[in-house]
Amino acid sequence: MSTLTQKKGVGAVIWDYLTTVDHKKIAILYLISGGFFFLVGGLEAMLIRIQLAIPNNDFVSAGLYNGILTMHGTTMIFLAAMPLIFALMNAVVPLQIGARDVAFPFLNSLGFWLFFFGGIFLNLSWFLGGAPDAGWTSYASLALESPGHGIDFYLLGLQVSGLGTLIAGINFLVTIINMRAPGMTYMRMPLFTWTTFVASALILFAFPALTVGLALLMFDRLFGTSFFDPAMGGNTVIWEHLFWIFGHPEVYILILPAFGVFSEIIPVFSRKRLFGYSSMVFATVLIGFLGFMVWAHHMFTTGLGPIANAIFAVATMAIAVPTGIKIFNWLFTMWGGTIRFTTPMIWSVAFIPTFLMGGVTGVMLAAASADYQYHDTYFVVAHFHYVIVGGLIFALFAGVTFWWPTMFGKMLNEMLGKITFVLFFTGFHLTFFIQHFLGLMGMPRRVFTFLPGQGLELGNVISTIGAFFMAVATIVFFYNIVVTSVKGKKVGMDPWGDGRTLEWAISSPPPEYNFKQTPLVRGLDALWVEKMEGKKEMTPAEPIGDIHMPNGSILPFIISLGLFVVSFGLLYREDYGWGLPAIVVGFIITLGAMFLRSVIDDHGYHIHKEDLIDDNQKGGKV
Amino acid sequence: MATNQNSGNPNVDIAYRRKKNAEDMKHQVVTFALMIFLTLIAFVTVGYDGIELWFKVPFIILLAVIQVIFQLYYFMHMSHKGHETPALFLYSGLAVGLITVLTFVTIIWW
Amino acid sequence: MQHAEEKLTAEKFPAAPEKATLEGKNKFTGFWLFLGGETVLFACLFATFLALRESTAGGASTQELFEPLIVFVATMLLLTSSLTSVYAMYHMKNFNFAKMQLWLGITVLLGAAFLALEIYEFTHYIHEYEFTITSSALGSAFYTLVGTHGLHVAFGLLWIITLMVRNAKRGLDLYNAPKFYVASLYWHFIDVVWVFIFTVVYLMGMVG
Amino acid sequence: MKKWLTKWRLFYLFALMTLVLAGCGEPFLSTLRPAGEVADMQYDIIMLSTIMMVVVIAVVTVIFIYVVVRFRRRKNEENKIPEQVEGNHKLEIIWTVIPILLLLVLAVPVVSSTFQLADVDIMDDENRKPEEALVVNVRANLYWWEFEYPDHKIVTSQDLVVPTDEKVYFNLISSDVKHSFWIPAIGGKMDTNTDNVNKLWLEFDSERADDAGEYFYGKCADLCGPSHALMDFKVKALPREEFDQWVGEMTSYEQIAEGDLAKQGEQLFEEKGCIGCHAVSPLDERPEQARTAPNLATFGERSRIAGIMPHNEENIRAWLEDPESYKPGNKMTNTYPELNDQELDALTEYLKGLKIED
Ligand code: HEA
Ligand code: HEA
Ligand code: HEC
Ligand code: CUA
Ligand SMILES: [Cu+2]
Repeated sequence: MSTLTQKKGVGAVIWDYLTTVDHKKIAILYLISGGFFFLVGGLEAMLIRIQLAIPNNDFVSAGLYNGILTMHGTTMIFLAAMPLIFALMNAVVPLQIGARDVAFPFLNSLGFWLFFFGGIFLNLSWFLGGAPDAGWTSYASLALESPGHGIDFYLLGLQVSGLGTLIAGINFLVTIINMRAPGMTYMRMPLFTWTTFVASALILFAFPALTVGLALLMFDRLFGTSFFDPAMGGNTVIWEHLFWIFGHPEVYILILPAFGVFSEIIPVFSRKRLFGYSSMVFATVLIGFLGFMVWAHHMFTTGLGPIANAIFAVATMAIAVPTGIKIFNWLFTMWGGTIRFTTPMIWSVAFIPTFLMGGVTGVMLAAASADYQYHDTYFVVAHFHYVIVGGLIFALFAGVTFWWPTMFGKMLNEMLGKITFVLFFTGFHLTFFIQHFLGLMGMPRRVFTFLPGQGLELGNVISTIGAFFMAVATIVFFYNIVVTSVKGKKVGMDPWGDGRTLEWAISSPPPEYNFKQTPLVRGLDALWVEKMEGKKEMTPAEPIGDIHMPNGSILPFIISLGLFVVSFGLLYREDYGWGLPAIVVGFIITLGAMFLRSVIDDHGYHIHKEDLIDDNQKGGKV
Repeated sequence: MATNQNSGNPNVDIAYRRKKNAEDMKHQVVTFALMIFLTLIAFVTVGYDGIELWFKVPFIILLAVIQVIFQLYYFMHMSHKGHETPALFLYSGLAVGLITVLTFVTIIWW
Repeated sequence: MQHAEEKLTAEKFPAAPEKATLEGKNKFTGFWLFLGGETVLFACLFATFLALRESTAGGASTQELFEPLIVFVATMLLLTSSLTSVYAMYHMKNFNFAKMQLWLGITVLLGAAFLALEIYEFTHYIHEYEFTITSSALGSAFYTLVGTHGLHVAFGLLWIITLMVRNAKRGLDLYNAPKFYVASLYWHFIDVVWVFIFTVVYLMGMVG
Repeated sequence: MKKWLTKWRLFYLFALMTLVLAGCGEPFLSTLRPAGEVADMQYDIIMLSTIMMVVVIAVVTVIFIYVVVRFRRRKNEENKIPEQVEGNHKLEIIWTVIPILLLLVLAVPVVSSTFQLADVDIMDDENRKPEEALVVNVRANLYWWEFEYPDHKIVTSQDLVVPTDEKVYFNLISSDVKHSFWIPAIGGKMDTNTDNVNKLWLEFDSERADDAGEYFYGKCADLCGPSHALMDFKVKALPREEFDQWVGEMTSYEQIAEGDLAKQGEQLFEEKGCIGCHAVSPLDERPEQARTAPNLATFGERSRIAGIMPHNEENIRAWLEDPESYKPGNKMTNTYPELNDQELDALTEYLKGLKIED
């Protein structure tokens, strides 16, 4: 096996990706599917904005609107944002810690396929009788009332993909705990690795709550239990708690890696080490920790009582402090630096004021008594798009551009990148700034239309215009990808010139074993340390030797496929005769594949020393 | 690696380790006896009418907590070296779990 | 780090076989983290049960249902199985494969007995009290919590049996030692959960 | 680089201008035009926090602009390696402590108002006098609102009538799925749960009620199904005497259909089964579960039909003919036999006449 990609047939390439356990290829899989779902979610957003452009519009019907709105939120959060984050994590984290691989390559692949099948299952609802329509929060009373199978698609799809997410989280945690290169202490880890670590820990503790919530609601809908049926003693507030115990940490799962991305990009293009590294780490951990204490701020109007509301309000406000620390640290990283405005850097710079605005409206929302006014209005919609789009989506644009060479060995076009930025940034503020006022002026969220004469016309049409800018920007971005793939020039090691961390110490893209010799880390920003001593490369920590590699496997795909089949069976159990057999068959497929996995020994294979040296001469390293 | 406790002389090592393992095992049997004992107390507490309710519930929960600590530290070897990370994550999980339980018994009252 | 496939002798067998290879170490760490997640999962189920424990919807209440004897026997079975699996690990550390298999076998038997008892218990409630998963919110919460635990037991049994059968001929090495170790961790965790189930669900349910 | 900065500033200018153009929203709907004690309290916190946030944004923006302009890489700096600063404890302490202080300033009024807004003890007081503390039971239904005045044993729907300049107390519950009760100009919302009764108080200011026009707009603020967007209600805030008068008229309500057409409509109302769901008297004594449709006793004087359609003959007919096309998913569609033109006329005529005053 050589690292140089030989020309292969399409079938062979597909098979390669179906069976791959290489974190770099899995990153690409995540990127492609996440990117696809981003387009789908974006398309849904456009439909939302078109429908709301003018009062009393009948572009889409009321029921359909609720489906679009639900799928927009669900798709964006679970199927676009998280996988895109995972794409970056997979592509970068093992490299940043100087590892040859992740801890569980097999599980890594399993995590991806579970997410993938879950996402496909969820989206099939569009073609099989209607999408879920109770909002991405799927509050229990409405979800139980909702006819058809939409909600069941939501429940089963998220259950399957959530399992994948959990597995991915554990995998990153163990990778970071056990696989760091010699010298890479915790306090020398790059910030993106740190935020991956904390975000993965949040996944580990938050997703089980979602799992339980989804399971209970599924039992209620499909098997007649009564967790959420007040007539039988059930209680819908249980769902609200379970959902938000998951849901609030979830938003930090989204934003922390984004913080990590910016913490990588800003130092590189300021040519300065991250200001206040240890306080950044501390703030990250603290945000993660506080993230579990504040979920009830989504339930201020549920009627939990003033004591609970006051406690959760104050706890929520506390998160402003560590986040503020981060903001100032970024600013002071640039202070005294020499800033080069490449596309990733422009996104990062623009992120600071944008996210700040979203963050401070978060603190306003945390003021419980005032939240009675904001809650479930467009003010909230404005808040979370400012933090999610202005934080995470900016980070994804920045990170994908920044690490494109790491993933594909080419650079995206800078000019097109800047055009994307200007359009998106303009459109973004146009769309969402005005929504703060729409909310305050009395516009509830999740409305499929609004009536004329309530002073809401102007704001909505402005908002819609802005969305079109974002759509054009997105199209330019994808055009950029196509152009780059076709025409882009191959680049070598450290294409941005000022790389500081280990992913820039190897060729772009790296060979399949990443590091021929595990590097010796001698400080924070390991590559920078070497560069400052006039070296071009890392000092190796070991002599060249055989490299152990895991075998590819189709089993993750099959395990996930089995659960996909089970989901259909559960969904149609009462409608069709094949429902029950499908459940059984699906489980047999899944358990059978798991059984095979556990009885067939898999010791992997070795790449021999000689082949490595060979690679070197062929130019595997630049 | 901290996990490798071999001294280099296999025969010394094995004798030493056997002894140590046997000692561990002895602890574990004692632990087990204590756990059975605690369980018995818990059942008796509940069955015995002379004890006030306000006392029973916290008391049996306390017994359960002690038992679980035994399980974790002896049966699952959390007392051994190299369990810092497992302990950290287990306790974090427990903390999240406890907050959850706490809210569910306080602010869902209707 | 040692090679996983290597044939070993008692002398060469390391002190902590579960962590002697990188794969083993990863399994070990990963599994503990997984247990951290499982803790939250069960905590959520416990919390739900606690919130709904009096929601009988006119049906049977916990006081009427629970019988101390069944719970007591079940508890003893599971606690003992925890000890036997410790014995198995003891023998694993001493590189005594046959004894390890023996104790694992006993663990499996005890676990199976527990499971059988639980199934009996459930059918008993269903037939005697018409207390089912759909009969009230309490029923839903009870069967979901205890049933999830039961599923864990069942899965644990399958897992241990698979390991025993698969490795029967091969004996111990550093490839399968972590697997055995992790399976026994899982088994203990099931026991930990049960300690809370018998306390919070059954005992507290009996006192009301 | 500079270009986008100016662009960025332009935005805010633009956004601010649109804001001024739009004012702060309509006085009958906007939280920025508060018209009662609760809304005032919340408005104050909104303003306090907004000012605070604007200050935070301003400070950060100043630093931001300085940094980005001052430290951009210039032509001759291609090889410049800046000093690698590790951090600065003094600075770090400053930007930890100042936010904490700011948040404390915000937290105090928030906590105190949260408790104030939750003070509904009087509702459970045995000696509560309805003249001093009116209680209204609000029941939210897919997609309509019912308002019951337990002290006066009267029920009305869609239009909430309340006295001004005093605290009014609300019991909130839902009969199907979760909704949320919100009168933006009067005060923040509270969910109507399916499991329990939530309690809330509001106060309606007489002067500002006059400015706002006849009605305040109320909204359902929790996704509840296809017609969630259309689950509006109206609030009429009357001076106490007028309110008492209204109550008097409601309690002595008696409706006689006038004219042949209306009489025929009244008959149809029974024959077609409308009466099975809709009461036409405010003194509806049926239990909640039986009250599956809006009480129509005062239908003739409502401002809207079904909460949304302008109240005129044409629209009444249209609603009766095909409610589904106006409120998708509503619970009236297909529950009664089809009506011909003549029947529609009769029913419309009858419904128009349902009023408390002539
Ligand atoms: C990436 C996602 C993300 C992030 C990072 C945040 C960050 C925050 N969010 Fe947000 N939030 C969401 C995503 C996110 N949120 C979503 C999706 C919803 C809606 C869900 C739904 O209902 O569908 C929501 C809803 C939501 C609500 C509920 C509103 C309601 O429904 O009524 C609240 C209430 O407290 C809240 C608060 C906060 C706070 C305090 C922060 C803080 O973390 C922000 C901290 C940052 C700063 C404050 C800026 C930097 C700080 C300084 C420069 C220091 C100085 C500042 C001060 C002293 C103020 N959010
Ligand atoms: C990661 C999260 C994320 C992201 C990125 C976005 C991005 C966007 N969101 Fe969304 N949004 C949510 C998460 C997100 N949103 C959530 C959680 C909700 C709440 C749901 C609920 O209430 O349950 C919500 C709700 C929500 C609403 C409120 C709906 C309502 O309450 O009724 C609105 C309205 O304006 C909106 C708009 C937008 C817009 C214009 C974008 C834009 O930024 C999108 C930009 C992208 C594009 C424009 C892509 C365009 C692509 C193409 C044009 C190509 C398409 C072609 C093919 C597919 C072939 N979103
Ligand atoms: C199943 C019970 C049901 C029956 C039968 C029924 N309705 Fe309705 N009606 C409703 C409901 C529910 C609404 C509220 C719809 C909404 O706003 O979502 C309503 C609304 C109305 C309204 C508007 C009420 C308002 O306050 O603005 C009128 C008028 C009306 N119905 C008239 C009639 C007439 C006339 C008939 C008989 C021909 C009839 N209804 C039969 C359930 C019913
Ligand atoms: Cu009722 Cu929305
Ligand atoms: Cu939150």
